[in-house]
Formats: sequence, C-alpha cells, structure tokens
Amino acid sequence: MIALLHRDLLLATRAGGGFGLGLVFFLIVVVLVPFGVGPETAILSRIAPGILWVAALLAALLSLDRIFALDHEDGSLSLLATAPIPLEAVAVIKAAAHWLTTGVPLAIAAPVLGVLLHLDPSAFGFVVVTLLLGTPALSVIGTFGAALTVGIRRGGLLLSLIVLPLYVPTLIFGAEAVRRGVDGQDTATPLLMLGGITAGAVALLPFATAAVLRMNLR
Amino acid sequence: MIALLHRDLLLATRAGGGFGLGLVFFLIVVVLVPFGVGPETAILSRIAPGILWVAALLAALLSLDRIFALDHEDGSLSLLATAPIPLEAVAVIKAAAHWLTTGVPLAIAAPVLGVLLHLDPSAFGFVVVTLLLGTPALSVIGTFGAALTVGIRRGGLLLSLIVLPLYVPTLIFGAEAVRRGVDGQDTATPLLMLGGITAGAVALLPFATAAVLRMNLR
Amino acid sequence: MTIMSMWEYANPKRFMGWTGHVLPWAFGGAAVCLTVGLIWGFFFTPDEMRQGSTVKIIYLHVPAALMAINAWIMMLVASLIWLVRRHHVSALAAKAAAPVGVTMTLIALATGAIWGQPMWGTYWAWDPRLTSFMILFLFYLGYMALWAAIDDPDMAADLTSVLCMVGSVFALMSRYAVNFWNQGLHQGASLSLDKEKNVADVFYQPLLFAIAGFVLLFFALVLLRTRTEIRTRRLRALIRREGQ
Amino acid sequence: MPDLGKYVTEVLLAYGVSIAILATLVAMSWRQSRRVRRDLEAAEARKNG
Amino acid sequence: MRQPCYRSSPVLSVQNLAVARGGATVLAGLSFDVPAGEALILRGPNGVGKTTLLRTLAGLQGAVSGHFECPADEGAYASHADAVKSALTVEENLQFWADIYGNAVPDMVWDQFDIRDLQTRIAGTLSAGQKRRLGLARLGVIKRKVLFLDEPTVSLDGFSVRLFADYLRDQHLAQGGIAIIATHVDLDLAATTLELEPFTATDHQTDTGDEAFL
Amino acid sequence: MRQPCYRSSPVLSVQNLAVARGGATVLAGLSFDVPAGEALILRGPNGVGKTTLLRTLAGLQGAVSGHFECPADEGAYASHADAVKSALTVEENLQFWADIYGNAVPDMVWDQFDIRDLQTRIAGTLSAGQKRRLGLARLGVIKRKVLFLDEPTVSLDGFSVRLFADYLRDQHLAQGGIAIIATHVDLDLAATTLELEPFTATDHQTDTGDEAFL
Ligand code: HEM
Ligand SMILES: Nc1ncnc2c1ncn2[C@@H]1O[C@H](COP(=O)(O)OP(=O)(O)OP(=O)(O)O)[C@@H](O)[C@H]1O
Ligand SMILES: Nc1ncnc2c1ncn2[C@@H]1O[C@H](COP(=O)(O)OP(=O)(O)OP(=O)(O)O)[C@@H](O)[C@H]1O
Ligand SMILES: [Mg+2]
Ligand SMILES: [Mg+2]
Repeated sequence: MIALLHRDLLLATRAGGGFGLGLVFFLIVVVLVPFGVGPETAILSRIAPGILWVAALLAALLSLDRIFALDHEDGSLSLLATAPIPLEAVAVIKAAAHWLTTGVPLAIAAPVLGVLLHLDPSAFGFVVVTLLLGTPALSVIGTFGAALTVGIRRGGLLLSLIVLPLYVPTLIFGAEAVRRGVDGQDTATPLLMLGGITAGAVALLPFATAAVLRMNLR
Repeated sequence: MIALLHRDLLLATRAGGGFGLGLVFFLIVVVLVPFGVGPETAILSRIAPGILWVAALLAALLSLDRIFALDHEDGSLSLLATAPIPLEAVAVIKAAAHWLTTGVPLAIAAPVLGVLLHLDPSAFGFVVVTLLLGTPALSVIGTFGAALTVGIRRGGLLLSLIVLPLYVPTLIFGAEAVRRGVDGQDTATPLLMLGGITAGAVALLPFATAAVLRMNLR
Repeated sequence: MTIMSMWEYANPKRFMGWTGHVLPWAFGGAAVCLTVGLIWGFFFTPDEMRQGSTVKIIYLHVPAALMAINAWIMMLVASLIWLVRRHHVSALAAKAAAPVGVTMTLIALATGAIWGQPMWGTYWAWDPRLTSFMILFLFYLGYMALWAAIDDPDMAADLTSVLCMVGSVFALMSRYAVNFWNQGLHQGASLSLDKEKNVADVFYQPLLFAIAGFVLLFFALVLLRTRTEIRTRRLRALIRREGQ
Repeated sequence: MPDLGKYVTEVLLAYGVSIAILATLVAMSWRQSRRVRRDLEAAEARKNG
Repeated sequence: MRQPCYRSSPVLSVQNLAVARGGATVLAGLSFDVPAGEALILRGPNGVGKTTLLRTLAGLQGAVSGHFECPADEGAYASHADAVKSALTVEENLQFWADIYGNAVPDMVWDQFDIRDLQTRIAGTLSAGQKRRLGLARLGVIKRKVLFLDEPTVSLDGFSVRLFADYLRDQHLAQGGIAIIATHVDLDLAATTLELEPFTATDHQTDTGDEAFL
Repeated sequence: MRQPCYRSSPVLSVQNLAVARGGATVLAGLSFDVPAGEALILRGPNGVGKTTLLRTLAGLQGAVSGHFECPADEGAYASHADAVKSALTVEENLQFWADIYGNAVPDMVWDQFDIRDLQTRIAGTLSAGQKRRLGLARLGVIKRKVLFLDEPTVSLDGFSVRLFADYLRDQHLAQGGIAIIATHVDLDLAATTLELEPFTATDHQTDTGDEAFL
C-alpha cells in the first residue's frame, strides 16, 4: 500500500510525470483572468477569492485523468485489481497521491497568486485554510469520477463534465468562507460545511470508487 | 485531404469523440464562476465578457491534446507522414477540424451563456464576432502546441503551459473589443488586431507545425 | 596561417578548453563588479527625494530586468544557430541559459513587487511592463518544461528551438497587446540617451557597475552550466558504451 | 549601515530576497557541476582502467 | 454473477462455463480440470474467445453461466498489455510488484527472464521484446500458483520463448503451479491442449443481459 | 541526415547503412539489395534493431551513415501499432486510407484478409487478431510497392498467417512488389533471410548525436 503511494509519487515527480503542472495551470488561469476582465484593481480584488477557488478547482480537475487512465492503458489496473490489496485501499491511495501532488501545492501557492489579483490581505489566511480543508474532497470526488470514466479513451472532457457538478458544493462553501472572512462576517458555518463535505467524501466515496472500478474492469 | 477532414469530424461526432464536450466545459466554467464570485448582477455583468473569453479559451485548450495524440498512439500519424499528402496540409486540416468542432460551437453558444452572466445585451453581437474571428487563431496555435508535445505521454498539462502564453494577444484583443463595444468606444483597432493575429497565425504557423511534427516522428 | 572560423570554438572539446580558462575570470569579475556596485549603491548613495531610500532597489531591479530580457535573446540566437548549423554547444547553451534567465525574471518581479508596495501602494499592478514580465516568466517555464519532458537530447533541442522562435514572436505581440490594454504606472526607460530624463549621476554610476556585475554573472553561470550540460552528454555516451 | 528611513523593511527585503535567489542559483549550478564532473571522471576512469 | 474461488489445493476446475464479450456469449459448455503441476494450452482461431475466457477465470469479468473453482488468492493474469511503467526503471517496475505482493524480488528472475543487463534501464526505452520479458518477469516476482497467460510470447525471439518455457516447466509447474495459456505458437511444454472452436456458442446461447428483451 | 529516395524501378538497395535508436547506433555496415518481386526476412534476437532498421528505411528517422535507395513514394510501413481507429467501423477504417491514397477499396481485400464478416463491425470491438487483420488489410488498399512490415503476424492464428503469406506471395510479390519483414515466426515464403546479429554496432560505431562529445 505504501508501495503504491510511493510509486505514484515517484511517477508524478519523474520527468513528464505532471507534478507542478497543476500548479502552473493554476498560475496561468489567474494570469489570464485580468487579461479578460481588465486591469482595474477594485474589480479584481472583489472577484479574487472566487477566481482563486475556481482556478484551483480547474487545476485539480485537469490532473484527474492521470489517476487511473495511465494504469488502465498499460494494464496495471487489471493487475492491481487481482493483487492482494483491496480496491478500496487503491482508491484511497490514489486520491491521497493526487492530493499530495496537487491540492497541497495549490493551497501553498494560492496566497502568492492572490497578490496578482489584489486579494485583500486579510483574506490570505482564509484562502489557505479553505483550500487545505476543501482540496481533499476535490481529490476524492475526482478519483471517483476518474474511476467512472477509466474505460473511455481520452475521456478527459467527459470526466470534467461528470465531476464539475459534484464539485459545486465544495466550491460554494469554500469561496463563501473566504468572502465572509474578508467582510468580517461569521465563517464558522461555511467552514463547518466544508469540513463536513470533506470528511463525508473521504469516508464514503472510496467504496463507490472501488465498486465503479470493479464494474469498469468487467 | 477532404478524407482526413471528414474522418476527423466523423471521429469527433462519434460516441466518445469529444464533440460537444468542449461546449459543456464552457458551460460549466461559466456556471461555476457565479458560485465562486457571488451572485451580484453588477459585478457579474461587468466581468462577463472577460469570463466568456477566458472560458472559451480554456475549453479550446482542453480539447487540444486530442488533435494529434490519438493518431500518434495508434500509429496513424507515422502512416500519415509517409502518405502522399504534405504534413503542412495535415496541420491545416487538423486545425480546421478542431475549429469546426470547438470554435464554432463556442461562438454560437456564447450569447446563450452570456445571459447567465448578465452580459449587457449590446455585447452579444460583439462576443459572437470576436469569438468567430479569434477562435481560428486559438485552433492553429493550439495545433502547433499539440504537435510540439505529441511524443510526450499525457503531455496535456505541459501543452497548456506552452500554449497559454501564446494565447495572450488573442485573448487581450478579443476581450478588449467586446468591452469597448459595450462602452460604445472604438472597436476597430482591437478587431483589426484580432483579425491580423488570426490571419498571420493561419498563414504561417502550419509550417512550424509540420516542421515540429517531422522532428517528433524522427 | 589558417584562419579559424568562430565555429571552431563551438566544438565541445575546444569549448571545454577555453571556457576552463575564462570561467574563473568571469566569476571573479562578476564578484568584483557586483560587490562594488551594490556596496556603493547601498551604502554611499543619497536617498532620492520622492522615493526615499527605496531607490536603492534600483541596483538589483534594473540589472535583473535587463538580463531577463537579454537571456531570452541569447537563447533565441543560440536556438537559431542550432537549427541552422547544428552546433551542439549552442543548443546546450540555450538550455543552460533558461534557468538563469528565469531567475533573473524572478528577481526583477520580486524586487519590483517589493518596490511597488511603498511607491504605488500595491505589490502588483497590471502595468504593461510588469505584465510582459509575467508573460516572459511563463514562456521561460514552458521552455524549460519542454526540455525536461523530452528524453532524446537532439530532439529536445530541435523542438525547444522552434518553441523559442515562435514564442519570441508571440512575446513581442503580447507586449504590444498589453500596451494597448492598459497604460501603466511604471517608469520609462531611464538609460536612454536623452540626458535630461536620466537618473542623476549619483545613482547612475553604481548602477553601471551593478549592471556589469549582472552581465558577467550571467555569462559565468551560462558557461558553467553549459559545461555541466556537455559533461552530462559525454557521461551519457560513456554509460551507453559501458552498457554494450 | 546607512539610514534607510521608513523603508528599512522594503529595501532590506529586496536585497535579501535577491541575494538569496542568486546565491541559490549559483550554489545549485556549482553543486550540479561538481556532481556531474565527479561522475564523469569516474566513468572515464572505468573506461581507461 | 462473480463466481467464488474456494480455497483448496491448487486445482482449477471448470464446469459447464459460458463466457460473454460485448453482450454476446462467445464460448459455452466448457468443462475441464487442471491439476496441480500441469498446464493447459488454449487454442483457437482469432476471435474465438480466448482472451474472454482468461479474463473470466482471472475474475476480471463474470461468467454467463456454469461455474469454476480455483484456489483463492492464487490467480495472476498477464494480458496483451505489459503493465510496464515507461518512466520507471526495469528494477523499479519489478520492485513495485514485489512490494504490492509483499515479496522481495528474487535474484533469479534477472537471469531467468534475461533482463540482468537491462536492470537500470528506463523501461520506456526497451524494445518490444525486452518490454515483454519485463512484463513476464513480474510473474516470477509475485509467485502466484495459478497463471492466466494471454499470448505471453508475442514479440519474443526464439531464445526468449525457450527461456520462458523453461521457466514455466522447471520452476512454476515443477513447484505445483498451474498455467492456462492462450497462444498461437508452439511452446514446447508437455501440456494438454484445449481446442476452443467446438465450444463456440450457438445462436440460442448467444444472449446475456439482453435476454429480457427477447 | 534524411536519405533521399530516388525514383527508379522498384528495387531497394542499401549500402553500408548504420541506424540508431535513442542516440546509440544499434546496427552498422548493412548492405543488401532486394530486387523487384522478392522479399527479405529480417531476423535477430529482441532488441537487435529490427524496428529501428525498418523505421529508417521507411523514412521515419534518419540514418546515421551510409545510404539507401528506394523507389520514391512507393514505401509503406506497418508497425507494431495497427493504426486502427476504434470508433470507426472496419469499412470506414479502410475507406479512409483508400481516400488518402486516392484509391478505391478493392473488393478482394475483404476475402484476402478474411474480414468480410467484420465489415460493419466497430473496430474497437474486434479481438486482438481480428484487429491485426484489419491493420494488414490496409496494405492491400494502399497498393504500395515496397512494404516494411514489423512483426506483421503477431496475434494471428495459423490460418490467418497462411492467408497473409498467400497474399504476399501471390498478390504483392507476384506483381513485382518488395517486402522487408521483421518476424520471429516462420512465414513460409520463398525469401532470403538476413540475420541481423552480426551487424550489431561495435564500440567505436556506437555514437550518433553524442559523437561530438567523445
Ligand atoms: C513586479 C514589478 C515590476 C517589474 C516586473 C518591473 C520590471 C521592470 C523592467 C522590465 C524594467 C526595464 C528595464 C529597462 O528597460 O531598462 C524596469 C525598470 C525600472 N523599474 Fe521596474 N518593474 C517592477 C516594479 C517597479 C516598481 C514598483 C518601481 C518603482 C516604483 C520600478 C522602478 C523601475 C525603475 C526606476 C526602472 C528603471 C527604468 C530604466 O532605467 O529603464 N519598477 N522594471
Ligand atoms: N528510446 C530509447 N533509448 C535508448 N535505447 C533504446 C530506445 N529505444 C530502443 N532502444 C534500444 O535500441 C535497441 C533496438 O531496439 P529495436 O526496437 O529496434 O529492437 P527490435 O529488434 O525491434 O526488437 P524486438 O524484437 O524486441 O521488437 C534495443 O536494444 C533497445 O533497448
Ligand atoms: N466490445 C465488444 N463488443 C462486441 N464483440 C466483441 C467485443 N470485444 C470482443 N468482441 C468479440 O468477441 C469475440 C471474442 O474475443 P476475444 O478477444 O476473446 O478473442 P480471442 O480468442 O482472444 O482472439 P485473438 O486470438 O484475436 O486475441 C471476438 O469475436 C470479438 O470480435
Ligand atoms: Mg486475445
Ligand atoms: Mg521491434
């Protein structure tokens, strides 16, 4: 099990493994938005929390298809399915590897990129906290989506389509918590909800993921 | 040559071919932004042109890796390279197929999605025109990027990283033209620049694309 | 007497030879110029009336910004040489210059941001010059990522060269587009020949030293890194032979 | 130490950050150079010996 | 309808099995036993259903009807795909599977599958046959008793084919293992051969999920 | 260093060719002629460089040194990969290649490659061997005179192998075509065999892109 986590992290950090690219995508979206929206500070700083969350979500989304597709293509997934570890554990490990290589770097980078969007200084802490709290849910939900679409060649866009609606609650509570934090309002409720979603997703979704994987391998 | 275009369009519209998914991604980004930014009409309508352009750009971007990667994986690309059609023509056809399956639907759908973002009614025409004028450049530039990364397994995110800076001028002029149109300012200059970029990219980049493909197949 | 073409020096062996001699001098010169320029600038120049002591940042900011652009231009030239004449050293020099260039870009961005807080009241503004630097930074990242992603070194050299050329064209277009998009806050070029608008001599002279220091440091680092790349290639070839 | 007035943090931070970044770059280039050089010498020795 | 694998002595026993692919039953009425230490060669023209049968036996898909018994947790499947990670070295690839199965990589696999010279090579740079040898070496690492092999010798040269046959005969079967092998080439093993063509499903056996609609 | 293919009568002539893969020369000193109507079988252990040689001759990569002549615009390459689009039907797949080469799909390919029954099947649902037959049928559609075939019979059953050998002998070679075939199995063709192992590059021939660094 540790072996699988170790291998996945190794593969991610090897050349072409995609580690850091999610981060770069995050950076790029954040840079593009002002080009589209215009350079006015007031507007940018108003939409900054939302854009940061949407960008983080898209960055997480785009690395999802690596979770299972590579293993499926080269036949490793069938072999893992017949190996002496439960598929539920495989699902958890895969989500954990995704979170470590995507979620954590995103949360760390968010404040820096916040500067580009003139994010209110009081919001920096909230952005990091909500991202750390919310990205595990994104990884787990995404792993489920990746398992659903694993048999489909180049299913990347379909995967986005399936997963994005599932991301909506996480996004709403995450961005709302930041905005309330900036406005000095009560943040306990959205933070609690965010934590609840993450806890629930981590506890329950891996079973669904494993079930879906079994169906897909049939 | 028509055969290639025909096949690519056929493949795109077959099940799992990805036609329409770019559109759905566009829809989803546009839907997510209000969740992140909050529902205030004034702000949304202010950022709508920019968000529409950024979303269209991301949607175009995400379908880029299909342009060559599938043909590379199943060996078709080597065979096309030794077939009696010039690689430059292959590059043009591939870009055209991408534009027809992504750019055109996006331009048509943009006004509808503009409603969701409370886009100013006077801007609808501008959004469609700028997208129709700008998306061919996005397809051609993207085809170049796809050719650069074709040998790299799961080069999707790297492709984004390489292509996005190249998209900046198109995005700026496109979004700027819409914004000026809404404000009743002069739109001739940005529209002219947008057309110029598209014309230049369509005329010159296929040669670079073909050169890069040759290098990659070697 | 035979006239030696300049390409002779680009032969890897020869390159290792002459750079071995030049390298210490380059590093030494860089150290001297940087020390003189930065110490002079930091300790022995007066404050400017509007900017106060923040003007001292200029000794880092401007040289770094200059070198960030020049590094890209050097990569462009080296890429062209590789595509036309296929000199391995020039391809490897382009590869070696990218991390140095990206560091310079990063320093320009960081010092600019730190400077911006007291001067403009914000760390970042979407001013054209700043924005073009951000775009340049992205180009560097893409270029380096492409090098890293391809195993075959010659193919990587080919592809990155094309990217560098196409990227340069688009970087220029972005510069123009960004100007059109937003007229900015940033200072004009103060190194122009128009003496009236120039910074006062007190600031100017140490600045020249600092610039010379950055140029030499860039040169030295590129030489060092190119030497490393050449050795890596040779090591690769030797290991492959052993494998046979 | 010159009097930096109210901008002490900014100026010192700028110098600190820049010098740190430059030093990292030089150190990394140098370490990599030494490592490759050592490996290469080992390989040459194996080849010749 | 996943068929259970009961724990018992390594013996594979199939009774009246029918298997389906893409919604159509392809083989029906299969019954055979493979005792410990023996191999069974599956033969039949392209498309007869060899891959489908092997995937069913390996537990990767359900059977249509009939059932089979095989020792629990002792099956291993080797498909057309090699499950080789291009970005890892040959050694790292094997080490991974060893870790997953809680074994060490036995030193003998390097020679048995003729990959000692390739040990530190990045797997992505192997030739077709070398990659295949690496894929097969996994079998030597995970040490399962019941092997389901789908055209294992594709791309292998004559020498490597013999090497692999030797491994099967002298190591795997000699230690009481079982192997079911679909192949079109001659492996030079003392094994029963099962010709699958006679078991091709006839029309009225041809429906699975759709039977409710007929 | 792409070698030009001069237009001439269909004869393939190779002089002192050296080919490289991943920056290392794998084969050197190859010289042979293949006259019209003849086939050449390439043999050699895994990793000797068969694929590399075929790719070089097909013009997909440059030679290291030496040169070769082959009729211009007459070469066709068939690799390990089938170039089959899973989403298209068998017929659409062949029609596409026919269009690209400006031909029609000749009616005889359906029987020659035993795919008439599969004509309207979606290619993604074919078995390994059926897909291979479809990949080979492309050769009958594009009608090139010089074929470079990399292990064409992988996954094929005995009957299909014979069918393919018949096609090569009675159709392709009989009409003055040329075929260079890398294979580990016996094709039952009257053809010269070239054993590649003696041409393995020795130490001082071993460098290509890296030679500047040695
Ligand atoms: C992140 C922010 C910044 C970036 C990326 C940036 C970038 C640049 C660039 C590219 C140059 C051009 C060098 C040349 O063309 O000669 C430059 C010069 C200069 N910058 Fe900045 N800058 C930034 C912020 C600032 C700030 C906040 C100030 C001070 C208020 C400032 C003051 C100057 C001055 C005085 C020059 C010298 C002009 C000259 O000699 O050409 N910069 N900067
Ligand atoms: N990218 C690469 N980098 C380094 N070496 C490589 C690379 N690709 C292939 N090789 C090596 O080049 C040699 C020739 O490979 P090639 O694929 O031509 O062999 P082959 O004769 O076709 O073998 P097979 O019968 O296994 O298909 C092999 O030893 C292989 O390990
Ligand atoms: N998704 C699918 N939908 C419909 N039919 C399918 C599908 N996949 C496979 N088939 C058919 O099922 C049959 C059995 O396929 P299978 O892959 O088991 O054959 P095989 O014996 O392994 O052949 P080969 O020797 O060519 O590998 C074939 O006739 C094939 O055409
Ligand atoms: Mg099969
Ligand atoms: Mg081969």
